[in-house]
Amino acid sequence: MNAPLLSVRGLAKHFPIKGGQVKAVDGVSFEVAAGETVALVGESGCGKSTTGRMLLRLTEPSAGTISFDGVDLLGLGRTDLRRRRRELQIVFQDPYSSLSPRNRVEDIIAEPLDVHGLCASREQRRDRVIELLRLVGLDAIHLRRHPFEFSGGQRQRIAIARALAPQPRLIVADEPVSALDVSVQAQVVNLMQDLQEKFGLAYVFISHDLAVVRHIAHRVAVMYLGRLVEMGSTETLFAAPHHPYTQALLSAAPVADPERRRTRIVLSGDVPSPANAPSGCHFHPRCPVAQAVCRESVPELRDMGNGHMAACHFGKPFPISV
Amino acid sequence: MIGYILRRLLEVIPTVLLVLTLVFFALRIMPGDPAIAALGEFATPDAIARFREKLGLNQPLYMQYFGFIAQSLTADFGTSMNNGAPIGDLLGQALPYTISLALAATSIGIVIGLPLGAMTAVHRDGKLDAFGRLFALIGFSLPDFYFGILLLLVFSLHLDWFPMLGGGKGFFDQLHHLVLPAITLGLVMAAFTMRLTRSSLLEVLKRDYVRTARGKGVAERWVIFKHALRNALIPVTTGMGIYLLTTLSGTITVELVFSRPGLGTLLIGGVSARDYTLVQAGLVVFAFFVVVVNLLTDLLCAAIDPRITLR
Amino acid sequence: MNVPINKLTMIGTGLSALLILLAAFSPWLAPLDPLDQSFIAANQGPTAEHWFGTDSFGRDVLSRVLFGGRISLAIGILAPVLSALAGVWAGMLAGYLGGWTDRVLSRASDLLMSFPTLLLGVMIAAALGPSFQSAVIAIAVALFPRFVRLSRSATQVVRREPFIDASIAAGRGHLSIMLHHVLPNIAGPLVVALSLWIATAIRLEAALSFLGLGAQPPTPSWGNMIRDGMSDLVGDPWPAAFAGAAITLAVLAFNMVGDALRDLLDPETAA
Amino acid sequence: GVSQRDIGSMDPAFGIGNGDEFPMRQIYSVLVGPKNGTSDLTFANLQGELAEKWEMAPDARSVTFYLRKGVQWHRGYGEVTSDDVAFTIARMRDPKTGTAYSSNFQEIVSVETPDRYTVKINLSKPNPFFYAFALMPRFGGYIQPRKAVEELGEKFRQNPVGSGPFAFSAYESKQKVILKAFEQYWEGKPRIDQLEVLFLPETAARTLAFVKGDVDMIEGATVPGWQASLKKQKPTTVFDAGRPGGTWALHFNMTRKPLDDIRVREAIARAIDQNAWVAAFGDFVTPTYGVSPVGYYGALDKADLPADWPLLYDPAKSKKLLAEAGFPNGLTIEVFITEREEYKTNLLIIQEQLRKVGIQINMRVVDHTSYHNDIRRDLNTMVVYGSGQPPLTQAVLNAFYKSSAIVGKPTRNMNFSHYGDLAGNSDSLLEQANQEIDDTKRIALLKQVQIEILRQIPAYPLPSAAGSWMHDGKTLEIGFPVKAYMGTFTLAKASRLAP
Amino acid sequence: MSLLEVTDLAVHLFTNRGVVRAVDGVSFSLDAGRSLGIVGESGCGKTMTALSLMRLIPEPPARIVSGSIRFDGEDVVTMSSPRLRALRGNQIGMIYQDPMTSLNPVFTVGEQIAEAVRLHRHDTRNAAWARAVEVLRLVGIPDPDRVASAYPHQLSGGMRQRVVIGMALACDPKLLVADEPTTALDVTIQAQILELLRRLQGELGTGIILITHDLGVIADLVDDVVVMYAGKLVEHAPVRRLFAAPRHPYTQGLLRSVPSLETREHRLLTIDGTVPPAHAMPNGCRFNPRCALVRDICHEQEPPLVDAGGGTQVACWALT
Ligand SMILES: Nc1ncnc2c1ncn2[C@@H]1O[C@H](COP(=O)(O)OP(=O)(O)OP(=O)(O)O)[C@@H](O)[C@H]1O
Ligand SMILES: Nc1ncnc2c1ncn2[C@@H]1O[C@H](COP(=O)(O)OP(=O)(O)OP(=O)(O)O)[C@@H](O)[C@H]1O
Ligand SMILES: [Mg+2]
Ligand SMILES: [Mg+2]
Repeated sequence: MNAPLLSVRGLAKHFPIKGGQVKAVDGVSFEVAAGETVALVGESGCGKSTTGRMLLRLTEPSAGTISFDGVDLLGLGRTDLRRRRRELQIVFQDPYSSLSPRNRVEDIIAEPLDVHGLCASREQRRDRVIELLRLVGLDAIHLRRHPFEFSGGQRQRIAIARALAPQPRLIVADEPVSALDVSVQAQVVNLMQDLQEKFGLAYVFISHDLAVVRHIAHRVAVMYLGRLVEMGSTETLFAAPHHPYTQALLSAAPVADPERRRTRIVLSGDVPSPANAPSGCHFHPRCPVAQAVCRESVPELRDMGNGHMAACHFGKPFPISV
Repeated sequence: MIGYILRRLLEVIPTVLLVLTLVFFALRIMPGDPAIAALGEFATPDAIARFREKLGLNQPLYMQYFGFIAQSLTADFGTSMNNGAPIGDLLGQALPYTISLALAATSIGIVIGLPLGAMTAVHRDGKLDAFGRLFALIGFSLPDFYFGILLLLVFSLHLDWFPMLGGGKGFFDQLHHLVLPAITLGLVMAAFTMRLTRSSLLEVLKRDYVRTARGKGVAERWVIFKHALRNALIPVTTGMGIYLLTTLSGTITVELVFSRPGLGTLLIGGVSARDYTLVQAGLVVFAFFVVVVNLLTDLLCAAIDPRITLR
Repeated sequence: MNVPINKLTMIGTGLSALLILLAAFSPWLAPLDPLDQSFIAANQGPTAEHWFGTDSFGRDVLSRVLFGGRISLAIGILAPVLSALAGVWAGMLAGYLGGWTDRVLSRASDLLMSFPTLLLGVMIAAALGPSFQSAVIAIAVALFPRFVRLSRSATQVVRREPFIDASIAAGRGHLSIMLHHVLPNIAGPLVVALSLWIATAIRLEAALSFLGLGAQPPTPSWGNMIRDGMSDLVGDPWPAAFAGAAITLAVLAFNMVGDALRDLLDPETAA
Repeated sequence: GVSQRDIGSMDPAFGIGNGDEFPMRQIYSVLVGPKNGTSDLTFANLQGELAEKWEMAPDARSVTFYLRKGVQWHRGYGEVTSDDVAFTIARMRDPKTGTAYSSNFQEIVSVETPDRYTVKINLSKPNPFFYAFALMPRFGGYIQPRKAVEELGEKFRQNPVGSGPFAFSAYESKQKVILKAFEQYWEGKPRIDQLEVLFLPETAARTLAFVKGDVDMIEGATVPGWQASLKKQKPTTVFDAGRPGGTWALHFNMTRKPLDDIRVREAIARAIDQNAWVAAFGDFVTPTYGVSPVGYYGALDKADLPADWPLLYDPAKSKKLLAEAGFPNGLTIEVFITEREEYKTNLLIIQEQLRKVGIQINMRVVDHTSYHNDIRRDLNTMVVYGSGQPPLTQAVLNAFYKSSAIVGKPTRNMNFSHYGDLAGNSDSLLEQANQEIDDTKRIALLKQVQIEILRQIPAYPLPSAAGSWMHDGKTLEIGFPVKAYMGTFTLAKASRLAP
Repeated sequence: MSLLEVTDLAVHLFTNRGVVRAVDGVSFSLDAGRSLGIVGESGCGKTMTALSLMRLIPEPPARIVSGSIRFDGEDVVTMSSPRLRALRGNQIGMIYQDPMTSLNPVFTVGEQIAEAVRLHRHDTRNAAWARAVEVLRLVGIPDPDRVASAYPHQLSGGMRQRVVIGMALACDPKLLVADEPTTALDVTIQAQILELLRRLQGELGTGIILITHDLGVIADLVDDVVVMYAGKLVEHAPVRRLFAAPRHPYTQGLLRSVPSLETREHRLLTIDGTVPPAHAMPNGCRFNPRCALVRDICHEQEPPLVDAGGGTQVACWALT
């Protein structure tokens, strides 16, 4: 792949709370090339959304740098930032709440166009919106409708159309399909892939559904309690995860086939809260291979060969048996 | 807990200071002057000047202000500008009447409004519901002073069941005097409580945990009174807390109609006589009430709902 | 929608509209000049000539009730609307921006909240003189903190919705977001509250008039008609009774509209 | 029941409103006063209270009072002596006291107390009516005990000590004053044991309480038809119309346009029909012809009016005058008025009458305190003013038409019309009348002054409303026919009738 | 005799916009110790079916308009309410879809579990509490003594879900109805819960009805599967058979849409179109607008459920 479109270094977000802080994201670094899909996976609350939001500066990072197309995003002033936002868009998890319920589809999709003054006339605006609607598989008859008149999958398409409107180069997709049914989910995933091919879009695809990720991502980054624990190409990661957490996660993901009951690694205990994360390696209290050292020192993200990175003191490849 | 209460009570101070500042300047912006009010229409300019001097009203405004704030902080309310009576005494006489009226009205509001609200919610859209909602609408529409006068006409003038004037002497007599004013305000409160309870309970009855309770085999009565009502009470408590303050304000007209002593009578009289000291002190007391009512509401909510922590 | 709500809605809306129309067209509808005094015909009960009787100045009560509606309804509608205009913005700013803006605005509205409404009225009337304007200001100021609270908390909810973030991401500025996204989405509960508080305001106008603070003679308002009528309630109960009935009717009507609107805006009951 | 919200003070130096007067009259005594139930201030007809005997020097420059012996102060403050009288006069006269009535005492140059029971008051110039200004009930004439005033200081206003038939017993702010019969009252202990004066500012509450019988006596309301209706509800009601009533007038601020034009003033005057008041209030009001109501010493009666009198009702003439003054289509005048019922009612009736000739009065209501404040700052265009003056035309003239009383000047400032500086000046003629010893001449002079003044129409005298009180004839007997205002006599002779 | 026998169940919702036939003629049965999965798209009537088993559907607007639900031979539909109450929480336990909202926020979880125990076993307060603690231990909650006196908001999602499961199990029910018991949970926690259910079934012989739209979970846990589409039962088959040889076009489409963990297709297969709105169902087969095999009769008549061999029953004209 070519030079990275997006490059994130040491990104962190610490939310102050009563009597301390939540280290929602704690030093995350990764890159996304143009036309590439990087998936961010991990359990609920591990900091995926926060990372995604920081990429657009919807949440201000506590530390780190974000460079987009060689420009330091965090150094931009308000107007420059707003202008830059044209190239960076976001699609949210929840198709029901990410569209303003009072607006009509036309206005929703045209919002980025209006804000950036991308349409000279009403006709041009309408034409562009219709074009976008067609692109996501909807029709001009939907222009004057309100979001509630659409199904979840259709709404997600509208959200995608809105994100596409200003012709961005990168879209952060924050769990765009997790609220959808399998059959609808497939439609949206296909659409995203088609668009990528057509426009050379890059995605940061946030999800905790491993099957979907497996399907759509070129590379995968696994997060646990605010930190990256493993990162590599999709093929390698799914075939031979190094980090015990990734291993457990993959094994626990249910497979829709009763013939192939897999040996599951059933972890004990709940995901701890990031407000009082365990010392050392955050995963150690639930880790089946934890040693004393895990409690004390934080494992670095190390290259395990082929550019596959994992953050485990003892990490070794673990082919998922079926 | 005690620490929390103390801390909340300490928070009164900035509020009261703000109220005081506002009132201080508001009063002085008003046209008219305590001297004319106190000395009457025959007062000569000379007498007025003397009077102002005695009360310190001729000092620069900021001097008056700081003197007044300093005095307030030592809880020294001073004497009435109008008639020289110690403000502490005036408030001491008036407060019990206002408090008892507000409490009685609230009790009536709860005793009638809560069960009625619960019943109408349970029998939603039935006859009882229609009746209850109508009651609430009408109760809410009657201007309280007019309603008060009608009560006076019927129950005091014609039937002579209740006295007409004043606040009464001694416990039972005071209670006797309290009935009509309390009903006047209480019925509005009941209407309000009923509406609030009804809508809150309807909301709660839709919740999943009510279904969970039914799914356990809990009898319907207990589903409502144990599982649902307690949850419904949280918004009701908050709403009634706010409404209690409105009721306190409503005591003003009711006190006038029933010629009852109380804070309202005192304050209205104070404003019309430009009795700065009296009005200032009265509003401090009122601000204190507001804080106490808010505090009680919060305490009550915390007692009802374990999710609410007192910090 | 089930029948009782439907009926109530229709009755309420119809009644509100009727009252407003009657008041608006009172100069054409009123049978007599509401200011015309006639001491020979004073303190009469309903007759063929004076359907609602006459007051102590011999003025026609029906005409006064009709004209009184202009003031009472004007205050009742104007004050909450003014208050909403200011309060909603303040509440949106507080709820949207949070932080210091929120703290200052919330404190200020709490402060106003801790003033007894009627006393506020008394003070404003003392400062500006009792009048239509004073009553509007007093009621508007009294309602202001409620609008602030309501719109603030509604805004806080809307602020967390992803579509706001989506709009920020699209590059919209904050004020524009408040206008384009927050306001339309909090409008529902606000409109409901507005209709309820119109009812409250009509009552407050009456209470202020009772204290002698509302619209001033000879202009009739329902509140001051009750007040004036009350001095001779036994001898000539008509002015107060009809004005009282008018208030009750108006409050009832607006309350019904409010109730219905609330049900209508609740997706569970409306659909 | 009185209409006041509260009592200001029970120190006579600071008593003000009508509500204060009633209890104060019961607590304190005057040296001499009008006969029970009357308002006749003629020297010869006075009735002694603390004074047994009194005489005026022929040159009207001094009055001597001989005190009744053995009259006691309440609460054991001893006997009433000439020293107390001298003390009272000194106290009232001293500007440092801050009383509103000190100007009434300025003519006194010295007070002699040759013995314990004799007081001689010397005046700076002849004034045969001096006593009527200074020493009558209601106007600071109550005698106060030196010992109590000095001992109690500030507390005296809340703990008054007098020598009247009822002694102060208790006071509840904004609620009531309780008075108890004074055992040692010089006329003997009153037959009523206890008096409660309730503050009932709400007319409705006051009326209902009276109808129900919770109170025996109330202050009336100035609402048309109210009295008739009360009589219907409670046939045993006795109306105690205090006559002559208060002085009411509509003062024209002659510094303001268009009221600087006498034609406009006359147009207004000619549009007002006093019979409207009579229609509304019945015989409780009486038309007024001069500056003072009929019944006042020196008042003008209808018969005294010249043929071309400009204040007579004549709407056609009124319209003509308006046209002449350049207002053929009428005009609008902005006026503010106090919230008080009696003021508003008067202006309402005037407003309605003026409307008929095309004069629109826009009224703005302000609260009572502001009203008093602002009219004295010359802010109003037309001032409706009513007050309980001593029933003497001189008093009214002094208060409203002397140039020294023009608003803004540091005296009593109730001359709202600026008469004296504008439209004419009658100060010297008035002074002449004030000092005239001969009765007939004095009355002639007074009438002459009034005609001279009113020809310029600085004010339009409004019908005089009788002091309006009522009591329940079934339960209360005052003891004599009441023809005077309630605050001018005591209830020493009153008795409760068996219900 | 089966533990549960649902025959021709129809639940309709009477709303302002018209009647929603949320469940329309569904039949299935379950034997003790067996488990049945119900799958289908969101809104197809799974929850309504589950709730009607205990007559917990929201009335109004919902009403069971026909059919019978025989539990142990007794018909739940016509049962008296005291009898129904004796059944609820005792013989039939229910795990609700959303653990966050199914627990009453103002009572401790111990109280909420003990309530059912006291109601049905007439235990003393202490005995019921002891049972609550025991149940919490059973569902794998560490330190159950402490957790029993905690309020719901003090627990994590996974713990709350376990509390809900514990509540359903407190009286050792013969039938456990689990409505999407793991949708709200992370996969690693989900694995724990599924493990737990499997264990319980083995140990206590409880019959389980598991509702989910996660085919992975179905494949993992149940013996038989019912597929629903728009209120209709379209296919009923043993689990292996269903995955191996789905018969109904909808079932086939559904299975095809699931992305695989192992392989990576270029495109996912989808079912065209969307579920029609609830109050505007097409005539005949409800799937007809989206079906590739549609014929005339599909627009006219509802297909009956017929045996398709291998234990599979299917409702499709194309297959008859
Ligand atoms: N504004 C905030 N204040 C305090 N804590 C926050 C805030 N926003 C997020 N957090 C915490 O930060 C952590 C990470 O949140 P984030 O939303 O990024 O997780 P996530 O991986 O997207 O989870 P999910 O899969 O549930 O969406 C969570 O524990 C969350 O509670
Ligand atoms: N209160 C209600 N009013 C109107 N329609 C309702 C109501 N509750 C449910 N429905 C409708 O009934 C149908 C069946 O709903 P049900 O909850 O059983 O679906 P489900 O299969 O459990 O869906 P999910 O997977 O989303 O939980 C749906 O179409 C739904 O829209
Ligand atoms: Mg997230
Ligand atoms: Mg469901």
